Amino acid sequence: MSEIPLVQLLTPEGERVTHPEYESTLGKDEIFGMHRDMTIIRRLCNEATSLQRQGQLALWAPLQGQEAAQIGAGRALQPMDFTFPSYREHGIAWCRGIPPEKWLRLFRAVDHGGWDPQQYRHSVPTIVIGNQALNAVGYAMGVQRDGAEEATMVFFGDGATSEGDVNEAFVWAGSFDAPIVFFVQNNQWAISEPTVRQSKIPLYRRAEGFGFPGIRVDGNDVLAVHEVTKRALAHAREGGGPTLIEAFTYRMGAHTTSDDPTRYRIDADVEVWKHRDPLERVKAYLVRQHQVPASEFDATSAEADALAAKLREDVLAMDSPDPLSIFEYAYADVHPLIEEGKRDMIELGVGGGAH
Amino acid sequence: MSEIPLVQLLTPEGERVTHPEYESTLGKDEIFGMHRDMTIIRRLCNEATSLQRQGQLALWAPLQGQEAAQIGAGRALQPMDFTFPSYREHGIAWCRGIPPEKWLRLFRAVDHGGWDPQQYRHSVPTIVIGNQALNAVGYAMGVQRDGAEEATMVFFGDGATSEGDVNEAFVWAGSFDAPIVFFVQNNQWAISEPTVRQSKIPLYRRAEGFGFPGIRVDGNDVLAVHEVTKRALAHAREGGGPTLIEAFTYRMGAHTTSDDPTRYRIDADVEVWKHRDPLERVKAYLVRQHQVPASEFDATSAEADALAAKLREDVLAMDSPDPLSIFEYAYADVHPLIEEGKRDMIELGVGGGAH
Amino acid sequence: MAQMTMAKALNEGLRRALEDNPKVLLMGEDIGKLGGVFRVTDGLQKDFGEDRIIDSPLAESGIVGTSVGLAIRGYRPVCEIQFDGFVYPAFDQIVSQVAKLHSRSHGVYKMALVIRIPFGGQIGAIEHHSESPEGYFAHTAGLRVVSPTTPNDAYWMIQQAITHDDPIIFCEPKCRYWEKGEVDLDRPPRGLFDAHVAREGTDVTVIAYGPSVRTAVRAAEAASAEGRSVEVIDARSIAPLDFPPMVASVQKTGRLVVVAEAPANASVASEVVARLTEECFYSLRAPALRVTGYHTPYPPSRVEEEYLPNIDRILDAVDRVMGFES
Amino acid sequence: MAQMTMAKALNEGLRRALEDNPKVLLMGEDIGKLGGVFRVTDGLQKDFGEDRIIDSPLAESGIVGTSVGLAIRGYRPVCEIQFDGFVYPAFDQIVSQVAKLHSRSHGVYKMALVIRIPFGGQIGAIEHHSESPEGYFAHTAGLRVVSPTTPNDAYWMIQQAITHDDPIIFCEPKCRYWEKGEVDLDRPPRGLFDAHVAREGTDVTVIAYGPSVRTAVRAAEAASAEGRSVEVIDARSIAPLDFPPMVASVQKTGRLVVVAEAPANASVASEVVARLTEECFYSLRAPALRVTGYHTPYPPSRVEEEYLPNIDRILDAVDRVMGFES
Ligand SMILES: Cc1ncc(C[n+]2csc(CCOP(=O)(O)OP(=O)(O)O)c2C)c(N)n1
Ligand SMILES: Cc1ncc(C[n+]2csc(CCOP(=O)(O)OP(=O)(O)O)c2C)c(N)n1
Ligand SMILES: [Mg+2]
Ligand SMILES: [Mg+2]
Repeated sequence: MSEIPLVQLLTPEGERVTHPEYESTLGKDEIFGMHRDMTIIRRLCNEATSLQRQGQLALWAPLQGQEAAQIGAGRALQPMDFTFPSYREHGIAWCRGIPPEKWLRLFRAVDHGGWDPQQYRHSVPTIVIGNQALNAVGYAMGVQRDGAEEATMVFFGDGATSEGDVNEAFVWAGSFDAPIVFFVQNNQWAISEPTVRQSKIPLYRRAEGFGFPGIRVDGNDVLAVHEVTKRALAHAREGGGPTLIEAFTYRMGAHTTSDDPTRYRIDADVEVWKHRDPLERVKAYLVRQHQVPASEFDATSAEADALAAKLREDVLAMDSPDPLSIFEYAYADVHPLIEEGKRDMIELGVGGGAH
Repeated sequence: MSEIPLVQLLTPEGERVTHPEYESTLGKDEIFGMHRDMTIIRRLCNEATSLQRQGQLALWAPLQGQEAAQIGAGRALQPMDFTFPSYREHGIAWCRGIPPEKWLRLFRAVDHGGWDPQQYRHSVPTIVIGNQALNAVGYAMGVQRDGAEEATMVFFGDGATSEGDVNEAFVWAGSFDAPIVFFVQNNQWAISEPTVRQSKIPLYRRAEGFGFPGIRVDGNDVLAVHEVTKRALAHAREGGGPTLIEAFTYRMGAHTTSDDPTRYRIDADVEVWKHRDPLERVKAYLVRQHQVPASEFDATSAEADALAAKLREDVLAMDSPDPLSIFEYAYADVHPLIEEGKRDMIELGVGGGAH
Repeated sequence: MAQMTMAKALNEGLRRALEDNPKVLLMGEDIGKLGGVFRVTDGLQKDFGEDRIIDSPLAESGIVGTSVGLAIRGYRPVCEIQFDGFVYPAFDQIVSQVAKLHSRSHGVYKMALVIRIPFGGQIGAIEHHSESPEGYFAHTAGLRVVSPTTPNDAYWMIQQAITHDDPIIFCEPKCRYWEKGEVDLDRPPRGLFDAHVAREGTDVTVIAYGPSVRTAVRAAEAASAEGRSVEVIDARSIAPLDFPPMVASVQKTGRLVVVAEAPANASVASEVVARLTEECFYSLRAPALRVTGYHTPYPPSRVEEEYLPNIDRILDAVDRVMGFES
Repeated sequence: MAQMTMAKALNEGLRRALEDNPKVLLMGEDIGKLGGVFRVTDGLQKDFGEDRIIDSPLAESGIVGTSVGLAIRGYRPVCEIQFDGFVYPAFDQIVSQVAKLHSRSHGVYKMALVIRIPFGGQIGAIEHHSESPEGYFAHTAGLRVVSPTTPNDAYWMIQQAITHDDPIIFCEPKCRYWEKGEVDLDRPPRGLFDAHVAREGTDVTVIAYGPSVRTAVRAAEAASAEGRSVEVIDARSIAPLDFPPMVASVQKTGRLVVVAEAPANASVASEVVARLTEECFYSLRAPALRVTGYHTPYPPSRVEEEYLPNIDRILDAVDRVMGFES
């Protein structure tokens, strides 16, 4: 990590450092707000993990360790921007204003999406690794054709950089100067595989070969992520073309609740990264630099707990869909096989009410 | 072309120039031999074009302009190396010792392949752009596992660099240090699309982002192509990993005999490249530097003419396959639908003899 | 009324769609200055500009994948895949995104995109230029698949497909691109998903689509010389299939032959047989037969005539279903 | 004889194949230290090394595409696709190279590779983890498709597939990975491409494969309580289908129901119906029916039970074919 250039504005110890090209533009309140965001999404994520353990979710993909990457990026977005997530971007969903229980609909297996992507300007999650990258570039090409000053941002992991689709997205973005920001959270792992299996050189350098800039940022430093993302988004909106941001971070937990990381990584590594916790460093900074009192952090925790309790309640109240609903959006227009399926199901006495 | 670093040892005027890293290792006879190769493949290519015009071939993909790229590379191969072509690598096929009439079987639509790929250590042609790149990397991984000192070389065009498969091949090659040379003939066009549609920056730079070296060579300079390829192949054989070579050249003719280049490019551009003809410069060099007499060039031309006449004869004698042959290699083992198909065809009175 | 080739009819249909709706755009390889390798988009870039007629990088997943994004943004992209054999790199985008995003987004996203694919054989091409991939798409819930077989159908169906809100795989029988026919510029002949009786008959029903319709009609003509009255139905819509007119025909003739270039196994032809034997169980007087490409990779085109359902093979099947009870 | 789960049986079968032939190697995502997300390759990397149990970059076209090259070099790669819904990025390599290279090279290249795909539903998963892609491969000439449904079959079929010289899509019904059964470590029960009567009966023939076999057998048990004797055939080989025992069964029962999780349209189920109605034209006493997933994208798994062919739906179809003539 040391020899490779990386934008950092806040050390793991919470000290503000300078960078020749990036300066933090944030005041105390905004930074406190980001700490609050991070606290809340971590708390909600933990709640989701325990809901899964209790059999209330089919699966959960925890974001622990990646809070700074997501909040730093998410808070750099402007309302008109449009975002394309994969399945782990709960922090982005939070920043886009999507109610937490909606993030969990997918994981409760009652929904493939969970929210109205146009309302929140945040696309439905993509599970097939890399697919959303090309979709996002296409969206950005639409923005370009509309002459709109909007940026598109797409999120994926280090593993995704190996997929043909992601590389084609780079080709397209470069060729058409699409107003897009590729945001790769290099959390060091694609399930059990370390990033080096995907690339022996840092991922941000992939962009060079496609003709647009790539930059690595300390993904556990919310200030740095924020500045780097803000600039890349502005660059896109102003017609400057694409940027690849590599947020260098770490997946502290399991890949998903189905995963067993003890099979492929050692505790010592995880320990190293605990010292780089994205929340601790902002907190230390806020305490030391801005004298934020403990009571304010306590208030945040309480707020997070309340949201978690609400989330639990909402999830427990979440019904399975009506079986007949599967026919609803398969097609936009009438389709004989859909009509037939509906008839069959109704004849079998299935559906028609909540289950 | 001027600001971008490019290895050149022979100017368009046929003057030997030096390069800080590459020196020609070839003596007069070898250079003359390459001129002979280039003369022959150009002549054979023209014969194929006229055969197509006369309705004897379904299609032809001319290589005119790319002779130096192919002969320079092809003559750098050693017998144990294995090569994966696309559809335009007639010059490589020539270097691998494949009889010319076999190259044309595909284009006469009597065959999808045309030669025994193991015998000639040259794979069957690949038409789906980019597919062979991954196959080649896999082959190279096999070489690696065998502990063999062999290089694998794969050929594709500038257009192919946009395909997901080619980029995944770069990922794999980088990740496994595969003993492979990617040889891209940037002939400036993918049918009607100029290279800039695929990439705004030179293609050789694509390799950087995947963690292995890329180099651009003057693809119309047979000496330079030869040296660059020789070194990359040796590098691969010695376990040094992959290299991407971009041979910067020009497709002088149509994409294929079905194409109409006047729709998308202007004569003036073609004229510029005529002055960079890959054959003329070697000839000028051989005459000036090595005092090769006109009679020797005449002998080459006569040889090429004779080979062309033989090719024509062979093509005209080429029968359509027996319809029953379609069942022969669909599967390696017996398959009921193949047996059934054969029975049906025989009952219909089709096949069983040459047509 | 105008006389034109199918390629020209498609060109005119696209032109009209581009004029009618500024959100329509075309994306594909070589569709700009070159006008596509079949000239179907000839002249469109000149008239509608490079932002609407987009020469794409050489990558099919990219063509479809970015079109999905454009559709999300409210555009109505028409993708051109240069040849049938080159659609497979886009398969994941088609199956996982195009076919599913409308449903995944609860109807918020309209996947109003058309994927044009020149398909099928009979043009003496080299490998990968004569494939019949329609079965893969017909099997995929969320997609629709159609195929015009006349210039008039081509002119109208491409426009109907572009205005339709579901994703449509638009399979163009390339062997018929250069054939001329009447085009009615004022009124579409029928709905996009309607089958059509291409030739009336009473003894046997032959159902075909795309490039096989012409062969089926020719076989019917040959059969009539032998005193057999063959009804040919052009399915037009490959998915969903328009069964009612097919059922009516089989109920009338009692005999069914299905013709398609794609290998029969687990195919559209299988579907036609499976469904019609179910719906016409008491009407069928002989087992339904399929005449299709054999179960091998598409062969070198010098033998495609023997590989494909040709007139002889169709007549043989007609003979067999006619002779079954005798 | 040993008692083990299907996942373990596959693991043991792979181990034996790796021991038997040094050219066998495994390639896939997370198959090394993790042992695959289903632990099917558990412990193999430790014993056979990283050169033979290859943790691949995250790209399915890469997994299959490089395996093709390894096969050309004389290796016998076994690819693991992590879940059914992730095979589509490899579709082009499978259809254009894996299926065709043997033929394109006139038999010089052996495409002796196996592509393992955990497939089907019934595990309460999220999207893309319950797909049934077998129909796409069954339709593709040049490929074979098989699916074991018991630990014993799994143990033997994976070995038979690896020693076979054709490319084989090996579909593993993931809902049965954890079910235990007897494995005979000495002798394979039958050939790789042989169908098997999973339960004998006389009134109706139910043909199923993969994850649907268990459901079909349970339905047969339920039917027997109602006095109906249902014969269940486990197709085992999805392509080619082993028709002779199916024909024999339908000739005996006169009634046919085909069960599969994949949507019916242009599917393997269509093929079974099309072929058997042709071959058993005079024996069939009722139209053959298909019970399959509905023609929609695979739904959220909270409703998969209702989406899939469940016991009720199969019984309903059995009732219908039984009641047809009454
Ligand atoms: C095309 C595809 N292949 C495989 C998978 C299975 N899978 C789900 S997540 C994952 C690892 C992804 O790693 P990365 O891109 O680094 O993202 P992260 O999970 O670390 O956020 C894999 C292999 C998938 N979802 N899609
Ligand atoms: C996957 C795929 N898409 C499209 C085509 C049609 N096609 C054949 S050649 C070609 C252009 C290739 O350009 P390039 O890679 O530069 O090679 P060149 O022909 O210039 O040698 C195209 C688009 C194809 N063969 N395969
Ligand atoms: Mg990761
Ligand atoms: Mg080119």
